[in-house]
Amino acid sequence: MNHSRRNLVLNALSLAALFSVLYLFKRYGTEYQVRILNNMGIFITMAVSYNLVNGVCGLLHLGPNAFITIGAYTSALLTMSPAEKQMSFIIEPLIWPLSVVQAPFVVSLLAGGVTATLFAFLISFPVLRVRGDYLAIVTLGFGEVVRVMCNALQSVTNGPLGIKGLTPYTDLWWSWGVAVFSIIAITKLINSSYGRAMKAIREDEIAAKAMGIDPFKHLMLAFLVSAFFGGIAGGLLAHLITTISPTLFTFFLTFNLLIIIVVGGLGSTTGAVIGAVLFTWGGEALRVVESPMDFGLFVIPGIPGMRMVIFSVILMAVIIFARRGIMGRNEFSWDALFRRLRLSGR
Amino acid sequence: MLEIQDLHVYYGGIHALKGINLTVKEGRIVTLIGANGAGKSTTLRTIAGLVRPRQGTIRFNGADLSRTPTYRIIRRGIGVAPEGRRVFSNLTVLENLELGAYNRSKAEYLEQLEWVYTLFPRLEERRKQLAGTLSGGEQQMLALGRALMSRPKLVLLDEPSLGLAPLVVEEVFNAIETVNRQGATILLVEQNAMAALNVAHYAYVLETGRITLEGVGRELLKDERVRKAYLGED
Amino acid sequence: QDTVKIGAYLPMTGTVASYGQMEWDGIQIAHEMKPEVLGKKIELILVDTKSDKIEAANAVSRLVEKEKVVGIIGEAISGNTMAGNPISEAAKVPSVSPTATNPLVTQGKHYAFRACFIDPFQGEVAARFAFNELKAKTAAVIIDIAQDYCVGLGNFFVKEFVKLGGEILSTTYIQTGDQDFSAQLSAVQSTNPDVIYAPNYYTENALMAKQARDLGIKAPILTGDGAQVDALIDIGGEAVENMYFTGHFHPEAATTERGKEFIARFRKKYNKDVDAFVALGADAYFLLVEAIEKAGSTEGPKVRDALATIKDFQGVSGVINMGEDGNPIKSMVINKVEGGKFVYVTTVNP
Amino acid sequence: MTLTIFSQQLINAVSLGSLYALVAIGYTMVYGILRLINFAHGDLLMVSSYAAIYGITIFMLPWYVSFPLAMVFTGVVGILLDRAAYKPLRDAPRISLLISAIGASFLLENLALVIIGGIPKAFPRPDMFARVITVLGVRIQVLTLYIPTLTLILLFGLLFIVYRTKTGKAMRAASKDFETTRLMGINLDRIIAVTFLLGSTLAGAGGIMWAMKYPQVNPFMGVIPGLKAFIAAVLGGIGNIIGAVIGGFLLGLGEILLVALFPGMAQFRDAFSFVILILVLLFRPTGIMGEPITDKT
Amino acid sequence: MSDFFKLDRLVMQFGGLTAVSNFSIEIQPGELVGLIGPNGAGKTTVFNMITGFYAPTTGRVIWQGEDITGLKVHRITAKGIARTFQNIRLFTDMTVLENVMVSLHHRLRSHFWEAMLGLPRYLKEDRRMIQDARTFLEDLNLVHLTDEKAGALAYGQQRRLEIARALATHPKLLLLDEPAAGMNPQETRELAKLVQDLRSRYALTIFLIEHDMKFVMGLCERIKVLDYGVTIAEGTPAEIQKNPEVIKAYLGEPKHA
Ligand SMILES: Nc1ncnc2c1ncn2[C@@H]1O[C@H](COP(=O)(O)OP(=O)(O)OP(=O)(O)O)[C@@H](O)[C@H]1O
Ligand SMILES: Nc1ncnc2c1ncn2[C@@H]1O[C@H](COP(=O)(O)OP(=O)(O)OP(=O)(O)O)[C@@H](O)[C@H]1O
Ligand SMILES: [Mg+2]
Ligand SMILES: [Mg+2]
Repeated sequence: MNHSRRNLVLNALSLAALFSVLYLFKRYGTEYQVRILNNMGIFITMAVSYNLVNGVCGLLHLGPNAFITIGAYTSALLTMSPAEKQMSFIIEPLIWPLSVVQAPFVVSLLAGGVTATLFAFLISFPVLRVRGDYLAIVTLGFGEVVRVMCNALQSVTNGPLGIKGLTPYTDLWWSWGVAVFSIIAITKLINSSYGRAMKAIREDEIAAKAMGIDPFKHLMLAFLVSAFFGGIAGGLLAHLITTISPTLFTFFLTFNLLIIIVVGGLGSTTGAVIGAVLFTWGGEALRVVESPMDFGLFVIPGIPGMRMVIFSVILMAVIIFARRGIMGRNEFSWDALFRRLRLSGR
Repeated sequence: MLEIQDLHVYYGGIHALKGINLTVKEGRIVTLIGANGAGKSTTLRTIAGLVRPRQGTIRFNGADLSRTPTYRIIRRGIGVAPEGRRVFSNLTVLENLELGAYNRSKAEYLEQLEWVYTLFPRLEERRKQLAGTLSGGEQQMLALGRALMSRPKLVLLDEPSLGLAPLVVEEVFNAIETVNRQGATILLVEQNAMAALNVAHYAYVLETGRITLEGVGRELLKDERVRKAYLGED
Repeated sequence: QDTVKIGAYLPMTGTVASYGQMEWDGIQIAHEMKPEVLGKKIELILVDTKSDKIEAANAVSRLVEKEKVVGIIGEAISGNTMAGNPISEAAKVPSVSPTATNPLVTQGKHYAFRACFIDPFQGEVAARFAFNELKAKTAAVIIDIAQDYCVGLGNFFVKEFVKLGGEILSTTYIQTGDQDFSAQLSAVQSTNPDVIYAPNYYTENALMAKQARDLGIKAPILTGDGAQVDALIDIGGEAVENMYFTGHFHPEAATTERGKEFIARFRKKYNKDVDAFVALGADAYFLLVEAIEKAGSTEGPKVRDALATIKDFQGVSGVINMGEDGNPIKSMVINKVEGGKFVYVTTVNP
Repeated sequence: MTLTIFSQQLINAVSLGSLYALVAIGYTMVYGILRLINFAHGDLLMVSSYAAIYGITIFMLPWYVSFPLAMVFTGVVGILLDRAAYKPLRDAPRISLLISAIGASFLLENLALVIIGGIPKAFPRPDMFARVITVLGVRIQVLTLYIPTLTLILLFGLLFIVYRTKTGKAMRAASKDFETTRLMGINLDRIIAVTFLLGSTLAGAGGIMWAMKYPQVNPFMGVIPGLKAFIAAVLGGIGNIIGAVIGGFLLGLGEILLVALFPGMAQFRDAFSFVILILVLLFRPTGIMGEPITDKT
Repeated sequence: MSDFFKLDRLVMQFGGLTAVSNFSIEIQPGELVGLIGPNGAGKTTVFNMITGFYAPTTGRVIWQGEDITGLKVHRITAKGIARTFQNIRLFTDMTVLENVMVSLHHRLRSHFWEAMLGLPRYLKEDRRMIQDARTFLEDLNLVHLTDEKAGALAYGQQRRLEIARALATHPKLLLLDEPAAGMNPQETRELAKLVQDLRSRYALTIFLIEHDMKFVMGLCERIKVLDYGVTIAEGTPAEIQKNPEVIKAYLGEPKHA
């Protein structure tokens, strides 16, 4: 009992520590550092929600980019002023209700999440009829369909010209606030009876059915929750970069998220967080390999593109070395930490 | 023929076999009995090279197997019917049997096939059916038949009677004796201690990774401890 | 400080890596030609964007905050430039994009400039050329729906062509990365247009021209500067003969001294002709350096003012006057392919 | 639409469909046996195309030498890929293998990007394949006749290997259960190496045909074919080689006919291939030729 | 005639193969009935039809007066029919306790958002679920393994866990598919006792498949024998043991060591 009390206090303390660090960065950090931290927060939200479907339910879902896209567009179209919209839509004007509405950022984020959820609901019927790689390709397909639609429906999305001039509402409080909230909410869900049902489906769907669990209902639940947070993350991303267009949301984004959660440890929320942090920070840190290196006596000229070569090699090495990712299916817990400390203390 | 000395096997941190010594003489049926989780399957898996021992040697006709890859071990003349049947569900019964004779010539294959069919007529009946749709018992027969297809010198059987109808259990044990009489040596892991001890020339009792008892099959049947622990008598 | 840092953020990897690589080639030659400004050495810093918006934003942020550059070149693609612009804008660092043609890129921005035409201008000129010079009364349009550049040119072409009294027989679409256009072309063929307007990048256009040839389509193909690349002739071979381009210059007869020197140096180093990406990459560099020189300072606002008022700038791609909103005003050259070479057809003044 | 135009479109469809089918059989072969979504398969097309180009331009080989050599080279690259990226993960979860495949794909693309550069190269298509013949007003490039023929030959060859030879049976056994396959005395690593050799050589053939039809080679040229092959393989039923061919043809047909019948809808072409796929899977959740899942309780 | 549980002329065909033909049976509340027959006779198939995994080609499943033929698997479970599997199907990467708790989930009343936000009603239910699950583990003598991963258990323990998990769905009818397979005689005897015990404690009706004749004959009140999908005998253990047809098809000549 007093363990759980202790854990509660520790959780609160670490949250306080996290937000103090964020405050320090916001106050004294460079825009570059803040930007990377923002990316981190947003990718954490995306990865943690994506992990719910892929890791916890065990579905190979390859279409999170669809939900992120929908969230981003919805949110962006809501926060822009009608005047700005009119200026941007130079080829075909924006259709009516969208052209005049404007909403506060919070509302737009929620709307982004809800729209993504609605879309997820609609596609869950065909998607959840199939399993395995069939599901993978169908979800990949939906991601592509959404991208194609964004190009084609110019009177809603401005097509490939994209939308620009969004107010940069996303700051550290937003990106990390949402990240922390999504981690807490999704962790609670995973650890609840609902989460157990999802894991049971992952382990053995036939047995799960026989134990009275409706796979469709629970997979749909995971799918929708994941879409909701994905949509919100999309809205945050849009208001961080301040411009969006369909090229932002290709399946490379999906691949990146998949890499994050698998390298972190598929099925582990902690792993998803670690993966997202490593990915967003590591991508920038690796830039050194492309800048010319001066060894005093001789200079190695930077080779553009080396970063991606090295990234691929590291990726393969990590996955070969740690087949189940960094965390496996384990989660961070204070109890485990203390056990570890006590053991090594002896 | 098979000689195991001081075998230690670990699964991660779990010490599954804690120094096993075991000998199988040519032409014998040797059985290995023990409670659930004692390490019987682990022993067979280690012989087949599916698990690597941390310590100890496994000699088969003089050669050390403990570092040899599985397929080479099999080619030396060992046939395995694994625990849980593990038939290739996407292949037909016949194709499963063919793979059992992977390293054999066509003629030898046909000859063995004939023989397996006489042992298990049900398999001939179902030869075109996908193995995945066989009933549990049929799959067990297939696994057994498949292990015999390579005309092995030593056959490793992991609970071959599991889930079989009484009549078939009898058939299986008869088949084991027949196979043995025709020259194959057999190492048999069984829960059905009664039947196993009845056919075995020699037996080992395994308890949590250690051999606690060994002796001639029928004699162990009379052993007090065995009767109590494995035959379920008061 | 003994150097002046100029940053470039370009797609050196990812789906549009070839644009970034071509521009970087141009920038490096330009740097060789003019390695100093205000008596200091110019240090070029390249940051890759992986053809991606998030990375583009990170890249500009890095250039501004970490490398402390005084001017920025990039990106090659409008969408990515729009992701980078707001950051340099906020930091008051002027930026010049070589090839971001989407009108939205500089719209409402103070520190954002470009070296290329904007889409409406090119589309309109193409329409006038098709109607007046090629005497086309009917046209078919094939647009790469995934590129803002192509959609922009296509739409403005259609508007102007119809205004002039021409008829658009069909508008059909392709997608970046598509390699098979036979269905679209067969559909176009059935309407038998006088001209095909296909304002797409060279990668798609080379294959399209080949397939059009194979299908027996004879109508001339008219396209934009994004197709005026050596590789187009390499790949398209005979099939691209008689393809018309709205472009910046023609390599055989550069209008400026700087252009002549640049072309010569480029040929010597790479043994091939200068194309639009290369030339515009170089011009973005020259424009920035010229502005710094003119401002006599590397302070952002001063350089910005100098850039905004550049007149009669002798660029590789022609003479540039900076117009409103950071968009250059320069004459357009119509080229065509003849005998496996780009040849000059005519000049259209703004 | 006149009959001539319609026939022309049909020819276009067959031409595209057979190319998809050609790429898909190599894809589905590795896919069916290792259950690995080999994202690097498309990139092997790129490898073989560059190899063929360099064979002709640098080593001055005639095409009939350069092309087979390029295919063999690609086969070897495939084996190396297996050794480096997949073999260490033999008993790892499938998803790790998938990530390794994505890593391998990124690596091949970016290596090509760094070494060769992103600017596309022209593929030296021999004239004999580029010829166009006209039949009743329908223009047919002779290549269009060669590709389906090659596809069918390779299809039957592959079917023979997989269903009639011992190696093929071992491959199919491996697709279900590595451990038990080893217990049959089968050298699993060799079987998998053979699988990769075959699959990659097929990718090599596909790459050369692709490059002859669309003679423009760049580091990312394999992405789209890889994706289409994936769709075709799933459409036909995972691991089913005949299914992959049917899937490939269906995909080509669908894409062309959509544009042919509704030219204004061409912008939805890519989405359309997925719509076909989703519709098929709605009625046949394991693809056209896929066996229903026989998972006994 | 009661409608507690009745199978009415069930037929199951796979392609050309008739795995089960015209299978009928009525079971009264509290009965313990055995189903035996040679391998491939169609026993598991009967279970699969009852629990909704297979939709019978023809015939009906009547449960507590209701026709439940063709309902979804989880619905049937919710109506009070639970089963174990012949090839153990545990959630191997979850703990023993979690395995059992999964079965309690279908009775959960709280919504997912209550769980997500950690609202009191859910927390209360969750605590109760843990307690419930523990009692089932106690009943099956598995408490000492509460936090082990199910996949790391020994075979016999896995079999018992399967039963615990099925019990936790709160069934009235329990279907056991070869519960004693893989157990040694000693363990089998204990299992028989356990089954008796559970039956009275939870007022269960039990229908079981088993090849271990000692187990079946000692436990069941009534036995049904299938061969090639056809019912060849039905009766008390004593009757069955003497039935020549059963001996021929299934038991073999009695032979005792
Ligand atoms: N893959 C594995 N990972 C971890 N532990 C394992 C693994 N396989 C077996 N064990 C453990 O090793 C011990 C011996 O297992 P083994 O399967 O050899 O037992 P057994 O005697 O064959 O039992 P049974 O009669 O149940 O088949 C057991 O405690 C088991 O939990
Ligand atoms: N999904 C299926 N497709 C085709 N045939 C099947 C399928 N399921 C079962 N069968 C066939 O139906 C027959 C009955 O199988 P079932 O599993 O019910 O046997 P069983 O009586 O349980 O045998 P055992 O005692 O060996 O478990 C078998 O011949 C089996 O091959
Ligand atoms: Mg065992
Ligand atoms: Mg059964």
